[in-house]
Amino acid sequence: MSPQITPISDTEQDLELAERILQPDGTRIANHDLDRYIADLSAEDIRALHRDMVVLRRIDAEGVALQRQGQLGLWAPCRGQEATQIGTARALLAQDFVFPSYRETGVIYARGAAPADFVRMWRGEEGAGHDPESLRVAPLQIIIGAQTLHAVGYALGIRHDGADEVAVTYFGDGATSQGDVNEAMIFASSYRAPVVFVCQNNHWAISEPVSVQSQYPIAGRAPGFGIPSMRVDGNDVLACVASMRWALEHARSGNGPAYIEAVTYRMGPHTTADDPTRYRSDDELEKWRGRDPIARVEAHLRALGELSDDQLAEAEAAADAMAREMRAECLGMVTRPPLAVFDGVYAEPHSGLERQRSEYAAYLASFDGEV
Amino acid sequence: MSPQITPISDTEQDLELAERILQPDGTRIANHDLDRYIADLSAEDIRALHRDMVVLRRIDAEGVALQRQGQLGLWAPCRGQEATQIGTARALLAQDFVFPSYRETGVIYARGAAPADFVRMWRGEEGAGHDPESLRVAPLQIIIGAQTLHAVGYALGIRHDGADEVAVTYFGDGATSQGDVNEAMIFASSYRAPVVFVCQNNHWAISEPVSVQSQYPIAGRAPGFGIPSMRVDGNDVLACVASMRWALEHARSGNGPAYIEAVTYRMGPHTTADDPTRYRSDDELEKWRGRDPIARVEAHLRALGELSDDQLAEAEAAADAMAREMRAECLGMVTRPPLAVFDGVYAEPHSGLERQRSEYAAYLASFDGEV
Amino acid sequence: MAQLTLGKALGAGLRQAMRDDDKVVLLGEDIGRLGGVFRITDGLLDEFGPTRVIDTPLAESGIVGTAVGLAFRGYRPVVEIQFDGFVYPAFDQIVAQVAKLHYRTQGRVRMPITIRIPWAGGIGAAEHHSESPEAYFVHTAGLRVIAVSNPEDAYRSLRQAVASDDPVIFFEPKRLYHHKGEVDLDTALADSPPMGLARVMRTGTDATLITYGAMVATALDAAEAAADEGVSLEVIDLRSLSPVDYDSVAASVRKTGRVVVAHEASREAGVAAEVIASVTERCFEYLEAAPLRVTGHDIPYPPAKLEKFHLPDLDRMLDAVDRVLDRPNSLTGADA
Amino acid sequence: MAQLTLGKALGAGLRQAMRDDDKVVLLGEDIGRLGGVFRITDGLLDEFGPTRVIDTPLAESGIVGTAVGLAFRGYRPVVEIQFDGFVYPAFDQIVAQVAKLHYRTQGRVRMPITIRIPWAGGIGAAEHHSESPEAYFVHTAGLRVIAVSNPEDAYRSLRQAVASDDPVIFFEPKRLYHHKGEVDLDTALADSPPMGLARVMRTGTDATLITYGAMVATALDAAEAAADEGVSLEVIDLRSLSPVDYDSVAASVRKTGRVVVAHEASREAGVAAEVIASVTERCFEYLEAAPLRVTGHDIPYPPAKLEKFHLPDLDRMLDAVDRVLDRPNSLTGADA
Ligand SMILES: Cc1ncc(C[n+]2csc(CCOP(=O)(O)OP(=O)(O)O)c2C)c(N)n1
Ligand SMILES: Cc1ncc(C[n+]2csc(CCOP(=O)(O)OP(=O)(O)O)c2C)c(N)n1
Ligand SMILES: [Mg+2]
Ligand SMILES: [Mg+2]
Repeated sequence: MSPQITPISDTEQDLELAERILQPDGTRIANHDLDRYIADLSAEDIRALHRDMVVLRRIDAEGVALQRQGQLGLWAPCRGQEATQIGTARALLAQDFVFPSYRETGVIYARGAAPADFVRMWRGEEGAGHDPESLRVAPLQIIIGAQTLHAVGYALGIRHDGADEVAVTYFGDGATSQGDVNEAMIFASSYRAPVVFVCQNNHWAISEPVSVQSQYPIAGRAPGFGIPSMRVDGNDVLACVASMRWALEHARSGNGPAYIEAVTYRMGPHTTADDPTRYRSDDELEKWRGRDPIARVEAHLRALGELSDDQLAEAEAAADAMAREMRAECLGMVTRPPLAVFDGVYAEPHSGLERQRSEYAAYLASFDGEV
Repeated sequence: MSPQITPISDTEQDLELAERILQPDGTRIANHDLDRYIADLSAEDIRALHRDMVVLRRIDAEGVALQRQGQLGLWAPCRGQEATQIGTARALLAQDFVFPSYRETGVIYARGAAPADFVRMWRGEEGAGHDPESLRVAPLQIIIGAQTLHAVGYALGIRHDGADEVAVTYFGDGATSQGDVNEAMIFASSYRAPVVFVCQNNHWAISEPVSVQSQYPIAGRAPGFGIPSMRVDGNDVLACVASMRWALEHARSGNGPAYIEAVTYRMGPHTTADDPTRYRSDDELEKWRGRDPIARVEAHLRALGELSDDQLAEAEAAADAMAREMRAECLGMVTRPPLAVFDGVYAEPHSGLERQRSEYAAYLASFDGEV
Repeated sequence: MAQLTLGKALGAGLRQAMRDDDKVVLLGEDIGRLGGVFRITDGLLDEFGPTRVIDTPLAESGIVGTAVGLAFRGYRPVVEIQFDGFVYPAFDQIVAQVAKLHYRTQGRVRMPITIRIPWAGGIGAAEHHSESPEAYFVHTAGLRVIAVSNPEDAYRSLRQAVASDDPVIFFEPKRLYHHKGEVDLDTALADSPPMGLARVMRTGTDATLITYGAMVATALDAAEAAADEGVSLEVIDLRSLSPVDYDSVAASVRKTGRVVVAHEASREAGVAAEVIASVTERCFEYLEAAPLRVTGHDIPYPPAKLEKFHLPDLDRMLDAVDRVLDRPNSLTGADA
Repeated sequence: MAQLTLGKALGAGLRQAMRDDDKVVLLGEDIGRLGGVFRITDGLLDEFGPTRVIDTPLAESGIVGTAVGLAFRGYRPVVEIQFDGFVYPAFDQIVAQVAKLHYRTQGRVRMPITIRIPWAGGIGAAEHHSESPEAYFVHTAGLRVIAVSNPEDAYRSLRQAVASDDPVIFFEPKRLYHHKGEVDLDTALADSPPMGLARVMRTGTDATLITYGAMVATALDAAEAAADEGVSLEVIDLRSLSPVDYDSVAASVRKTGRVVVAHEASREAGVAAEVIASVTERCFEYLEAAPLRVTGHDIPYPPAKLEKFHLPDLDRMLDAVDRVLDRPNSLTGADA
C-alpha cells in the first residue's frame, strides 16, 4: 500500500514545504542540499541577480503601462515571480535551450532579449517576439503545456547528438493538469532525456487557485515518474539559482530529467484583461507582499553591506533606461504590409495559397486608384 | 529534494514489489494489509472464483477459435489475466459501474454478460457487444485511456447524487502513458471522486515492454496525485479480490479515488492479428507459465481438500456449455439490413442525414428489379 | 421582451436551462467565481452552487471526457471551452467519444452534451484566441453545430442545444458578446421554431449572400451598401451548420440564381465549400454564375495587427458580389 | 524497376530517406522490433538502430509533441500513427504547433515533420481503425496533405514528404498495403515530378471522375465498366489534397463538362465539397451538369459487417455517373 499522503492545508504550510536559503527578511540560513550549488556566488553575483530583478520588474511595469495606453493588445505580468525567473534562468549555460510559456518575460530577458523583443508579440505585430535561435529560447507558448513536449523532443535530440546541453521548460501550476505535461514527464523519463521541468506555482491559474489542480505538492508528482524533484521557495533568488543548478547538473550528467516546483505568487492580474479582485482576497495579496522577492535579496545585500545607495540607484537607472528603450521601440514599430499575412505559412511554394495571395493582391490593387 | 527513486531492474523484483496472498505454488501467506479484506471468503467462495476463471479461459479460447475460423474479425485474448479480471470484478457491488478497455472479457463475464455479448462487437455486428445499462458496464473502449475520464465523470455524478456507488475503470500498462489517464487521476483527485483505477500491467503494449512506458512501478505514480495505490500480484486471485475491496471501500467511504496496479502477464498475442514471436522470448513466456493464475488457486483449493475431481469437472462442463452457447449465438447472428448504417447516429432527426438515408434507400431500391 | 447583449442572453439561456432541468451542470475553466473570462456564467455559481457550476482543472480533454461520464450517468453537461483555440486538446474526446457513443450503442447511451465555444476573430487577440474551427465539427458525423449571430438566437438556441439529446457544438462570436438586441425571454421552448433552421435576414433578388456568426452583421452592411448601388441582396444567416437548412437556402438561390458564401474560417474544405457543393447539387439549373466564397485566407490566423487583412469585410463581400454579378471587380481590374 | 507491394514501397522509401539524411528519425508505437503493426518499418531498427527508429510510449500527443522538439533541433522526424483513428489525441499538437510554428516564427523555425497515417476502411476492422480524417488536415492551413494510391507514388512521394521542409500529413490506404506494382527505385528525387501534382489515370471524354487513395482503383474499375456501356470516363488521382492541383483538374473538367468526386470520408465539409466548390469557381461555364459527390455517409464509420453499405463502390460511382450524364439512375427511378 502506498504511504499516507497529506494534502497541503494552508499557505503557511505550503511554503514550509519548500527549500529555502534566504528567509523573507533576508537572513541566510544553512541549506544542506543547496548550499554547495551557490558556494561560488560572490556578493557581486548576488548584486547582479538583484539588478536583473529590478530591471525585470520595470520591464513588466512598462508592459502593463503600454497596454493600458493602447500600445499593446495584452500583457501577462510576472510581478512577484522575478526571483523564480531570474534565478533559474541565470543558472543556465549559453548552450541550453528554453521552451517557455507566455509569462516568462524574465527568462527571455536573462537570455538576452532586446527591448523590442518584449513587446513585438503582445503588440500583435508578429507571432513570436524574439529570434528563437539567437536567444536559444522557443517562441512564447500560449497553448498550455504544449511546450513541455517540445522540450523533451529537443532534449532527446541533444542526447542523440551527444551534446553538452540541457533543454528547459517553464510552465504554470495550472498547466500541470494538462495531458501534455504529464506525457512530457513520461517521455522524458522513458528516454532519460536531459530536460529540466520548471513549474512556476504562482498559486493561480487565472481565477482558479492551485487547489483546483492539486491539493498536494506538485513536485510530489515527478518522483512517481522516476524524475527527482525539488520544491523550492520561488521568492528566494538564491534558492532558485541553487535548485536550478542542481537540476541542470543532474540532467547534464546523463541522469535524465529533473523537476523543480518554484512556489511563488502572481502579484498582478492574470493578464491586463483580468480583474483579480473578482476572485481573490486583499489579505492573501497582502501576505505575499510581505514576501517580495526583490525586497528579500535587497535586505540580504544591505545586511551584508553589499548594496550601497549608489548601486541601488544604478540598478534603477538601468531599469529606467530599459523601459525607455522598450517604449521607444514599441512606439516606433511599423506594421507589415497587408500581403505579409501570407508570408511564412509554408517553407516551399503552395499552389493554393499562391493563388489566394495573387487574388488578394489584385483585390488590394483595385483600391489603388480610389484613395 | 525528493527521495531516491529506483527503477525496476527485472521481473523477479517486479513481482516482489507486489502484494500477495497466495504464493505461486498455492500456499497462503499472511498479508497484514489485505487479510482482513477476505476474512469472510469461504472455500465455496474461492471455488466460485476458480470456476469463473476456468469458464473465462474457455470463453477466451473460444473467441480465438471463432476468429481463426473467420467468424470474428478480431479477438483480444485475456489468457493469463483471469485472476486480475475475475478477482477485481467479483469484488464489485451490483450498483457499481465499470468503464473497461477492450480486453476485459472477464469483467463483462463477471457482470453477467450473455454468451452473445462476448462476440457481437468483435464480429463486427454492432458497435457495442452488450447493453451498458443492464450490465452496468460501458461499451468496450478501443481508444486507449479515453474511458478513464468517463469513469471520473460518472463518479462525479455519483458524488453529486449522494449515491452508494463506485465507478471503476480498467486500462493497461501502455495506457498509463496517455494524457487522458493522467488527467483522469488529476480530476479524480481534485473532485475526490469515488472512482477506482485498475491498471492491468500485463507487461506488454502490443510489442512494447512496459519499460518503454515506465521503468518504475506504475502504482508509484498515483500517490503524487494524492491517490493511494496498491501494487498487487495480478495472478493471485485472492490478492486481487482483497485489494479491490480495499480500493472500493476507500472510494465508497467518501475518501476519493484509489488506484490498483495488478501485475500480470498477457500470455497470448495482443490480438489475433498479432505475432508475439517477433518481439518476445520463449523464456519469458515459460517463466510466466509457471505463475498461471488458475493453477495457483487450484493448487490452493486442492491443498485445502476443497476441490474434488467432480467439482473440477463441473467447472469444465460449465465452461464447455458457455463456449457452445457462445459459438451457437455467434453463428446464428443475423447482420442488420443495409439501411441500419443510418440508425442511431442522432437521437433526434437530422435533415442532412435523413436526406442521405432516403437517397441511399432509393439507390438500394434501384437494384430490386435486377437481382 | 428584453434588451440584452449577446453575452447576457447566453447567460440568461444557461440560467433558464438550469432552472428547467436540474441535470444540467456546467463545466469549464474559470466559470465559477470569475463567471468565465467573458462573464457568460456570471452569477450562476451563486444561484446553483459548486456542484452544478464546476471549475475544472486546466485540461480540455479532461473536461470533455468527464462530461461524457456525467452524460452516462444521466446528466446534461454544458462545457465551456475558454477560447476557440483551446478546443483541440479535447478533439479526441469530441470526435471519438461524444460524437460516436450514441451510434456505438445503437442509441442506448445518449450524449446530451453542449460544448460552448467563444469563437472567431476581430478582437485583436493573441494567437489561438481567434480560431474558426467549425468545419472540423461540421465534418464530424454525430455532432450538431450551431453558430449564433444575435442575442435572440443565442438565448433560444442555447436552451435548445442544452435540451437536445444530441451533442451540440455551440459557437458564440466573441466580437458580438457586447452587442445588444431584443430577446424574447418568455416564449416556451416548445413554441419556438426548431433549432436548425436558417433565417432570411434581408430579402433581395439579385444574389444570395449566405453566412453565419459575426459575418451576418457584415453581410447586412454589405447588402445595405449594395442597395445604394442598386443591387438587391438576400442575406441568409445559416444559424445551424450541421445540419444546414438547405430548403431555405435553395429557395433563395432558385430566386436569385447567384450565390456568395462568406465566413472567417479558412477556405480549403471549409463550410462555404460544403454549402456551395450542396447548393450546386440542388440548384444547378438555376445558377447564373459560379457561386463564390469570401473567406479567411488559407493561413494560420495572423497576428492582431494584420487580422483586418484576413477577415472578410464589407468591401471583400461587395467585390465578390460584383464578381458573381459580372460587374466590374478586382479581377476584371475594372472601375478604379 | 522493381515489383513491390505498397507496404514494401513505403518501407523502401523510408529506408532511402534515412540513408539520404541522417537527421531523419522515425517515431511511433511498435515501429521498432515489431516493424509496425503493418510492418512498414520492418528491418529499419536493425539497419539504423534505436536512436533513429524509436519506439515511443503510448501517447500520440507525446509523439507529435516530441517530434516538434526534434524539429526545433534540426531533425526531420517521421511519425507513424498506428491507425487513422488514433491521430485525434495528437490533433492539438498538429493543428496548433506543427501547422503554425513556421508561420509563428516567420519562417525561422521549420517543421519538416512527416506524419504517416495508415488510413481508411474496407478491411473489416474494429471501430476507430477505418477513419478517413483527411478533410480535417486539408482545412488546416500550414499543412500539406498527401494520399497515395499505388506503390510507385508511395515510394516517391514519401521520400518527397520527408525531404520537404513543410509538415506533411501522409495518408496510406491500408487496404492496398499488399497490392503490388512497379516501382522505380533509381530515379533521383530531383528528377522526379514534384510532390503535389494530380495524375490522369485514364483519359476520357464524357465525364471526369476525381478521387484519391484506395478509391482510385474502384474508379478505374468503374471507368472500365462504363466503357462497356459506351461511356468514356476520365479518372483523376488527386494524389495531393493540399494543395490540390487544380490546373490538371480544371483542364479535364473543361474537356468533359461533367464531374463526379468520390471519397470514403463522410460528405459534409469533406474534400469533395472543396473540389466541387473550386472546380465550379474555375470552370462554371464549362459545366453541363451539377458536379456530384459519391462519399461515405455522414455517419460514424459503421461496424465491419455494414461497412460495404457505407463505402463508395463501383455501383455507387456508376450511379453518380449516370446522374451526372442524365442517364437513367437511382433517383430517376429508371431502368430496373
Ligand atoms: C490549452 C489551453 N487552455 C486554456 C488556455 C487559457 N488559459 C490561458 S492561461 C490560463 C491559466 C494558466 O495557469 P498557469 O498554468 O498556472 O500559468 P500562469 O498563468 O499562472 O502563469 C488559461 C486557462 C490556454 N491558453 N490554453
Ligand atoms: C489512442 C490509441 N492509440 C493507439 C492504439 C493502438 N493500440 C491498441 S492496443 C495498444 C496497446 C495497449 O497496451 P496496454 O495499454 O498495455 O493494454 P493491453 O493491450 O496490454 O491490454 C495500442 C498501441 C489505440 N487503440 N488507441
Ligand atoms: Mg499559475
Ligand atoms: Mg499491456
